[in-house]
Amino acid sequence: MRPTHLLLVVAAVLLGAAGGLGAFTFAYAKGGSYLTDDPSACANCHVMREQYDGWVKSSHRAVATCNDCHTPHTPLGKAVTKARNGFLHSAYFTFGGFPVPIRISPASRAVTEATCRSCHAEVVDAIDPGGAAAPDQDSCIRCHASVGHWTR
Amino acid sequence: TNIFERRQEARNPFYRVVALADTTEDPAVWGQNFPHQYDDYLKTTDQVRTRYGGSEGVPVTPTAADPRSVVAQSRLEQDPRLRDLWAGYAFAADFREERGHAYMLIDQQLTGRQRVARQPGGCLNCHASIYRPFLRAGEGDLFAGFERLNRMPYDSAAAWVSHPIACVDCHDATTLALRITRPAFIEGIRALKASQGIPDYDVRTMATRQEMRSFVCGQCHVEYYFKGAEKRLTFPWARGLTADSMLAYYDGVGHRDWTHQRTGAAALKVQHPEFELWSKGVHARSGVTCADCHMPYKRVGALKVSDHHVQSPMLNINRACQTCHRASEAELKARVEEIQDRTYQLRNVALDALMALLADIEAAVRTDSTAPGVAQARGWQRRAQFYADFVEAENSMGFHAPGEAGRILGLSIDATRKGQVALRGILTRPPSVGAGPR
Amino acid sequence: TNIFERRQEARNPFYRVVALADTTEDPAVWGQNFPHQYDDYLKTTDQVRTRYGGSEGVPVTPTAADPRSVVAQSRLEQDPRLRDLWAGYAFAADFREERGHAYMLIDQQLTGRQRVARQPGGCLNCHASIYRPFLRAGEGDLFAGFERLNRMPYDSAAAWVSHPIACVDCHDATTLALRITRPAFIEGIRALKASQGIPDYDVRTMATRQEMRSFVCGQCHVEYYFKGAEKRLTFPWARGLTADSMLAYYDGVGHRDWTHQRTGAAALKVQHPEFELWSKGVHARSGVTCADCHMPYKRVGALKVSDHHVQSPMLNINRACQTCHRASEAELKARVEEIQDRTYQLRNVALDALMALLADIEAAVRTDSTAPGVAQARGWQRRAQFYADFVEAENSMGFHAPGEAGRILGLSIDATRKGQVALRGILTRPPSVGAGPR
Ligand code: HEC
Ligand code: HEC
Ligand code: HEC
Ligand code: HEC
Ligand code: HEC
Ligand code: HEC
Ligand code: HEC
Ligand code: HEC
Ligand code: HEC
Ligand code: HEC
Ligand code: HEC
Ligand code: HEC
Ligand code: HEC
Ligand code: HEC
Ligand SMILES: [Ca+2]
Ligand SMILES: [Ca+2]
Repeated sequence: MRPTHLLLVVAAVLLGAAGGLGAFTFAYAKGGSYLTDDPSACANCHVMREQYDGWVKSSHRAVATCNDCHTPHTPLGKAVTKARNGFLHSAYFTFGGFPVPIRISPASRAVTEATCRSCHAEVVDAIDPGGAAAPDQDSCIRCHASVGHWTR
Repeated sequence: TNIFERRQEARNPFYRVVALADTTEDPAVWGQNFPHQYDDYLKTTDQVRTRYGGSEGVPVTPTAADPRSVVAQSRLEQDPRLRDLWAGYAFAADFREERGHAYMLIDQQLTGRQRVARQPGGCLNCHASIYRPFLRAGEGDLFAGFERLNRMPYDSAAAWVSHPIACVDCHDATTLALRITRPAFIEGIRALKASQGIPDYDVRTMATRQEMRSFVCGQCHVEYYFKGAEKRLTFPWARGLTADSMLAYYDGVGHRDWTHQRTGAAALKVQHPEFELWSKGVHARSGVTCADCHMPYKRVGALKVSDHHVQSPMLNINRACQTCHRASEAELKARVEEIQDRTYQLRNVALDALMALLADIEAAVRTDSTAPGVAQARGWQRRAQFYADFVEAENSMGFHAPGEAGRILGLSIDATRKGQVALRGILTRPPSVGAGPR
Repeated sequence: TNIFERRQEARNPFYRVVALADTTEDPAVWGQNFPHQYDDYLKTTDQVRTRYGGSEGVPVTPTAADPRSVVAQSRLEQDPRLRDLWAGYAFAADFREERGHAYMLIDQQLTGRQRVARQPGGCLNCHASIYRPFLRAGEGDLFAGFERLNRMPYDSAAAWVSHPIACVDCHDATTLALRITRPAFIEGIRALKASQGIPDYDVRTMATRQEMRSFVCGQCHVEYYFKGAEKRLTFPWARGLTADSMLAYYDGVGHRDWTHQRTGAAALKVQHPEFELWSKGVHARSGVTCADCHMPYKRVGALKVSDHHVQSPMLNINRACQTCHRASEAELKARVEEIQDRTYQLRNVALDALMALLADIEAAVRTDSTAPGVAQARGWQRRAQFYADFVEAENSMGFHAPGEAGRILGLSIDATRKGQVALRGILTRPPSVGAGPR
C-alpha cells in the first residue's frame, strides 16, 4: 500500500470519527488493518470472524483476498472505500449497536459486484451482449451466492 | 461507476459476421454471429424422458395425413381417466406429452384435435415465429396483425407462418436484449398489474432484466382462452394469477370451454399454467427465473453463454441447480421426485374422486335432469375439474410451487365432495357462474 | 459493550465456578458455570403471540383448584369445531395453545383434562425433569424407573418430580454433550430404524452430533400413546414416520384412543407430531435441525452460544433464519405466513368437511346403526380425523413441511368424502382395523 493512500485513509478516519475516540479506537482495534490486504487482518475483529471462516471455506480463498472483492479496482475508489469502511467500522465497533448477523450495505454490494465483473470480464462479457447499453445487469451472487463466503 | 468504465473498453466476445436487423427471421443467419446459442437451439429436437417430464420419442408410420415418423407419448393412453374428464372436448381425441421447441409448429398442425374441431388462428401465437407475420398482417402494426390473425380460421392463419419460435421472437436484433413480442401477454400482464393497483403497466418499458428472464416464457406457458366473436387470445389474469382468481374470472365472464358430454356441466379446460404456478412458489419469491433453470449458463471455452437447449432441468441438474444448491445431483433429483410423487398421488386421488362424481351426476341426470341437486353438482364439477386440471395441465408435476399445488388439489377434492353431497339433496350452492355468453 | 470487554471475553469463554455431576439437578447450579444459557433458559416464561404460534398470556383469577394467574389462550374457544371433533374425549374439556418450557409441569398438572379423566404417570415423561427420578425409581436402572412410573396413576408419579425440563435432561454434566434420557425415544427410534433395515440401533451411541440437535427435541415433540395394561409410553413409528404409516400402525395393533361420542367411531387423537412432520420437509433433508431455528447461535461478546430461550423463530427471525437465508426479515416472515395461511385454509376446509360427516353419521346411526354404510363411514371418519388432526395438532401450521401438510389434508378431505358416500350405500371399504384390544 503506497503512503499517499495511507495518509488519505488516516485523514478521513480522523476527520469522520468522533474526535479522539475515533483515533483511539482505530489504533487500539487494529483499524489499521484496513491498510493491509491481509485477510487475517480483517479477522482481527471477532465480528469479522464469520466472514473470514466463510472465506476460508470458499472457492476464492486461493484467488482473492477481502480487499480484492471489497474495495474497487481503481486506486482512488480503493482509498475512499477503505476510509469509509474504516470510519464506519470504528464507529460501529466502539458504540456497538450494529445489526447481527452483519449484512452488507448497498454501497459495499455495488463494490463487490463490480470487482466480480472486473476479474471475470472475459467469462461474463458474453452474457451482457448489449455491453454498456444493456439495461440493468443481473447480480452475480444471485447464483454464485457462496463464492466469497460459504453460506450454509 | 466503474462497471461503466470497464464496459466501455470491453471487447465484445462475438464476431459480428453478419449485420442483424429486426427483419432477420432466419435463426441460421443469427447463428453466424452467435454459433453457441444457435447450436444449442437446434438441440431442442432431442427427446429424453424423465420420471414426469422430458418426452418419449414414439416411432409411428408416417401417413399422408400425418407425415411425422416420431411423436411424443399419448397422455390419454397413459391415463384413460383423462378421456372421461374431457368427454365431448377435442382434448379427449388427442393429448400428448409436450416436447422440445423445434416441434411446436408441426405438433400443433398435426394434432388429432385439429381433425375433430375447427381451431382458430390464435393458436399460432404460441406455436410459431409470429412476430414478423403479425407486423406483416398488420402492415407494421403488431396489434392489428394480432387481431387479424386471431379472426382467421387456423389454416388461413397458418399460411402466414413458416417456422417454430426463432431468435427474433425473444431478442432485439441489435442489442440482443430480451423483448416481449406477444400482444396477449402485454394485455394480460397489464390487467394483472392493474388488479394489484399498478395502472398503465407497459411490460415493454417497465420490466427489469431479471423479470424478462421469466416474462419471455410467460408469453406462452400460461392458461388462455379465445374471447368473444373476434376470438381474441386472452389470459384470464384480471383478478390475479392463482387458480382461484382465474376461476373467479371465468365465472365472472360466464365462460365455458365446452359442455361436458356425460354430465352437461359448463366445463373448463386448463392449459399449461407454468408461469402462474411458478409465480406462487418460493423460487419466484426469491427471484429465480425460468431461464435460470431451463436455460442455465454453460461454459464454452473462456465464455459462458445461456444454454439455448431449453429442456427439463432434470437432464442438466449440475448447471440448472447446483450453482445455487450445494446438494449432490442425486439428492437434488430425489428432492424433485419426492415433491412430484407427492403431487402425483394427490392428483390421482382427485381424478378418482372426479370419476365418481361424473358417474353420480350421469345417473342423476338420467333419473331427473331438472332436480336442483343436479344443477349444483354440475357447478361443483366445473370447479373440481378446473382445480384438478390446473395441476394436471401444469407441466412440473407440482415442482414449481409444491405447497400451492397441494392446496389446489385439496380444493378440488372438496368441491367433488360437495358435488356428491348435493346429489343427496343436501344443497350447498357453488359460487354462481355469471350470466355471460354461453 | 465496549472494546475492552470484547477483548476480555475473547480470552475466557466461561468460568467453571462449581463442579457439575450427573446428580446435579438444579439448573441454578449449572447456571453458575453457564450464566448465558441459564439466563436465556429462564426466559421461556415469556409469552408473545405470533400469527399462528407463540402464546397469548390470558389473565385468570387464581382459585384453590388452579393457582395460575396467567394461562395460554383456549384453542377450543378459538375454534369450537374442535369440541365436536373430540366429542367424548378429555381434549374436548380443555385444550390450550402451548407456551414456554417453564410452564410444562404446572400446565400439565392443572389442565382441565385432569379433572375429566384419570391420567397415567407416563404423562410426566415430557413435562418434567424426570431423568433423575427415573433413576431413583429404578434404583439406578433408567428403564426400570420408566416402567415403574408408567404404571402409576398421575398423582403418585407426580410426587417423584419437582421441576420442568432442566439442563440434566439434555446434557451430560461433565462434557455438556447432548444426550438422550427418555426410554420411549430410545425404543421408538430403534423400531423406526429397524423398519428401514437398520437392526439394533442405539441412539445413545450411534447418533451424530447434528442428529442430536433434533433428537433431544424428538423425545417429546412427537405423537404417542400408552400401550397395554402397563401403560408403556410408546411412539407409533414401527412402520415409518409419515401420517400414513402411523395410522397403519394403529390400525395394525387395533388401537383407538376413544369411541367418538356422537358417531361411535374408533377415534384417534394426534398430538404434536413436530418431529415427524419436520422429518418430511426439505429442511430436514438439508440437515437443518430443531436447534438451528429454535435455539440459534447468538453472539455474547466474543462467545457464540445457543439461545436457550427456546421459542418461536418468528420472534427471532434474524438469528433463526438469516444465517442461512439472505432475504430480509419482512420477506422471511411473509414466506412463513404464506405457507401457514395456505395450510390454515386447507385445515379449515378439512374440518368443515368433517363436521358434515359427523352430522351425517349421527343421523344415520339414529335411523339404523347396523346399516353396513355406518360401519364403513365410521372407518372413514377415523382416517379423515387422524389426517386432519395430524396437521391441526402439529404446531408449525404446516411450515415444517408445507408440501407434506397439504398432502395429508388432501387425504383427509378424500376420506371424509368416501365416508359421506358410504352412507348412500355406495360401499368403498376403508382399510380394516386389526382385531387388537379394544
Ligand atoms: C475494527 C474491527 C474490524 C476490522 C479490522 C474489520 N471489520 Fe468489517 N466490520 C466490523 C464491524 C463492527 C462491522 C459491523 C458494522 C457495519 O455493518 O458496518 C463490520 C462490517 C463489515 C462489512 C458489512 C458492512 C458494510 O459496510 O457493507 C463489510 C463488507 C466488512 N466489514 C468488511 C471488512 C473487510 C474487508 C475488512 C478488512 C479489510 C474488515 N471488515 C475489517 C469490524 C471490523
Ligand atoms: C470473492 C469475493 C469476496 C471475498 C474474497 C470476500 N468477500 Fe466478503 N462478501 C462478498 C460478497 C459478494 C458479499 C455479499 C454477500 C451477500 O450479499 O450475499 C460479502 C459480504 C461480506 C460481509 C457482510 C456480511 C454479509 O453476509 O452481508 C462481510 C463482513 C465481509 N464480506 C467480509 C469479508 C472478509 C473479512 C473477507 C476476507 C476474509 C471477505 N469478505 C472476502 C465477496 C467477497
Ligand atoms: C481478484 C480477482 C477476483 C475477484 C474479485 C473475483 N473472482 Fe471469481 N475467480 C477468480 C479466479 C482467479 C478464479 C479461479 C479461476 C477461474 O475459474 O476463473 C475464480 C473463480 C470463480 C468461479 C468458479 C469457481 C466457483 O466458485 O464456482 C466463480 C463462479 C466466480 N469466480 C465468481 C465470482 C463472483 C460472483 C465474484 C464476486 C462476488 C468473484 N468471482 C470475484 C478471481 C476473482
Ligand atoms: C442466472 C444464474 C447466474 C448468474 C446471474 C451468473 N452466473 Fe456465473 N455461472 C452460472 C452457472 C450455472 C455457471 C456454470 C456454467 C458451467 O458449469 O458450465 C456459471 C459459471 C461461472 C463462471 C465459471 C465457473 C467455472 O467453473 O469456471 C464464472 C467465473 C462466473 N460464472 C462468474 C459470474 C459473474 C462474475 C457473474 C456476474 C456478472 C455471474 N457469473 C452471473 C450462473 C450464473
Ligand atoms: C427452480 C427451478 C425452476 C424454475 C425457476 C422453473 N422451472 Fe420449470 N421445471 C423445473 C423442474 C425441476 C421441472 C420438472 C422437470 C421434469 O419433471 O423432468 C420443470 C418442468 C417444466 C416444464 C415441463 C418440462 C418437461 O420436460 O416436460 C415446463 C414446460 C416448464 N418447467 C416451464 C417453466 C417456465 C415457463 C418457468 C417460468 C415461468 C419455469 N419452468 C420455472 C424447474 C424450474
Ligand atoms: C412462442 C411460444 C413459446 C415461448 C415463448 C416459450 N415456449 Fe416453451 N414451449 C412452447 C411449446 C408450444 C412447447 C411444446 C412443443 C411441442 O410439444 O411440440 C414448449 C415446450 C417447452 C418445454 C418442454 C420441453 C420438453 O422436453 O418437454 C420446456 C421446458 C419449455 N418449453 C420451456 C420454456 C422456457 C424456459 C421458455 C422461455 C425461456 C419458453 N419455453 C418459451 C411454446 C413456447
Ligand atoms: C398461450 C399459448 C398457447 C396457445 C394460444 C396455444 N398453445 Fe398449444 N401449447 C402451448 C404450450 C406452452 C405447450 C407446451 C406445454 C403443454 O403441452 O402443456 C403447448 C402444447 C401443444 C401441443 C402438444 C401437446 C399436446 O397437447 O398434445 C399441441 C398439439 C398444441 N399445443 C396445440 C394447440 C392448439 C390446437 C391450439 C389452439 C386451440 C394451441 N395449441 C394454442 C402454448 C399455447
Ligand atoms: C425462448 C426464448 C429465446 C429464444 C427463442 C432465443 N433466446 Fe437467446 N436468450 C434467451 C434468454 C432468456 C437469454 C438470457 C438473457 C438475459 O439474461 O438477459 C438469452 C440470451 C442470449 C444471448 C446473450 C448471451 C447468452 O447466451 O446469455 C445471445 C447472444 C442469444 N440469446 C442469442 C440467441 C440466438 C442466436 C437465438 C436463435 C438461434 C436465440 N437467442 C433464441 C431466450 C431466447
Ligand atoms: C438462482 C438460484 C436457484 C436456482 C438456479 C435453483 N434454486 Fe432451488 N431454491 C433457491 C432459493 C433461493 C430457494 C428458497 C429457499 C432458500 O432461500 O434457500 C430454493 C428452494 C428450493 C427447494 C425447496 C423449496 C421447495 O419448493 O420445496 C427445492 C426443493 C429446490 N430449491 C430445488 C431446486 C432444483 C431441483 C433446482 C434446479 C432444477 C433449483 N432448485 C434451482 C434458489 C435456486
Ligand atoms: C427451518 C426452521 C425450523 C426447523 C428446522 C424447525 N422448526 Fe419448529 N418452527 C419453525 C417455524 C417458522 C415455526 C412457526 C412459528 C410460529 O408460527 O410462530 C415453528 C413452530 C414450532 C413449534 C410451535 C412454536 C410456537 O411458537 O407455538 C414447535 C413446538 C416447534 N416448531 C418445534 C420444532 C421441533 C421439535 C423441531 C425439530 C424436530 C422443529 N421445530 C424444527 C421453524 C423451524
Ligand atoms: C421433556 C419434554 C420436552 C423436550 C425434551 C422439549 N420440549 Fe419443547 N415443549 C415441551 C412441552 C411440554 C411444551 C409445552 C409447555 C406448555 O405449554 O406448558 C413445549 C413447548 C415448546 C415450544 C413452544 C413455545 C411457545 O411459545 O409456544 C417450542 C418452540 C419448543 N417446545 C421447542 C423445543 C425444542 C426446539 C426442543 C429441543 C431443543 C424441545 N422443545 C425439547 C416439552 C419438551
Ligand atoms: C411424548 C411427550 C408427551 C407426553 C407423553 C405428554 N405430553 Fe403433554 N405436551 C407435550 C408437548 C411437546 C407439548 C407442547 C406442544 C403442544 O401442546 O401441542 C405438550 C403440551 C401439553 C399441554 C399444554 C397444551 C394443551 O394441550 O392444553 C398440556 C395441558 C399437556 N401437554 C398435558 C399432558 C397430559 C395430561 C399428558 C398425559 C395424558 C401429556 N401431556 C403427555 C408432550 C407430551
Ligand atoms: C431442551 C434441551 C436443552 C435444555 C433443557 C438445555 N440445553 Fe443446553 N443445549 C441444547 C442444545 C440443542 C445445544 C446445542 C448443542 C450442540 O450444538 O451440540 C445446547 C448447548 C449448550 C451448551 C454449549 C454452548 C452453547 O451454548 O452452544 C451449554 C454450555 C449448555 N447448553 C448449557 C445448558 C444449561 C446450563 C442448561 C440449563 C440451564 C441447558 N443447557 C439446558 C439443549 C438444551
Ligand atoms: C441451517 C440452515 C437453515 C436455517 C437456519 C433455515 N433454513 Fe430455510 N432452508 C434451508 C435450506 C438448505 C433449504 C432448502 C432449499 C435450499 O437448498 O436452499 C431451505 C428452504 C427454505 C424454504 C423453502 C422450502 C419450504 O419449505 O417452503 C423456506 C420458506 C425457508 N427455508 C424459510 C426459513 C425460515 C423462515 C427459517 C427460520 C425460521 C429458516 N428457513 C431457517 C436452510 C436453512
Ligand atoms: Ca415434456
Ligand atoms: Ca405456542
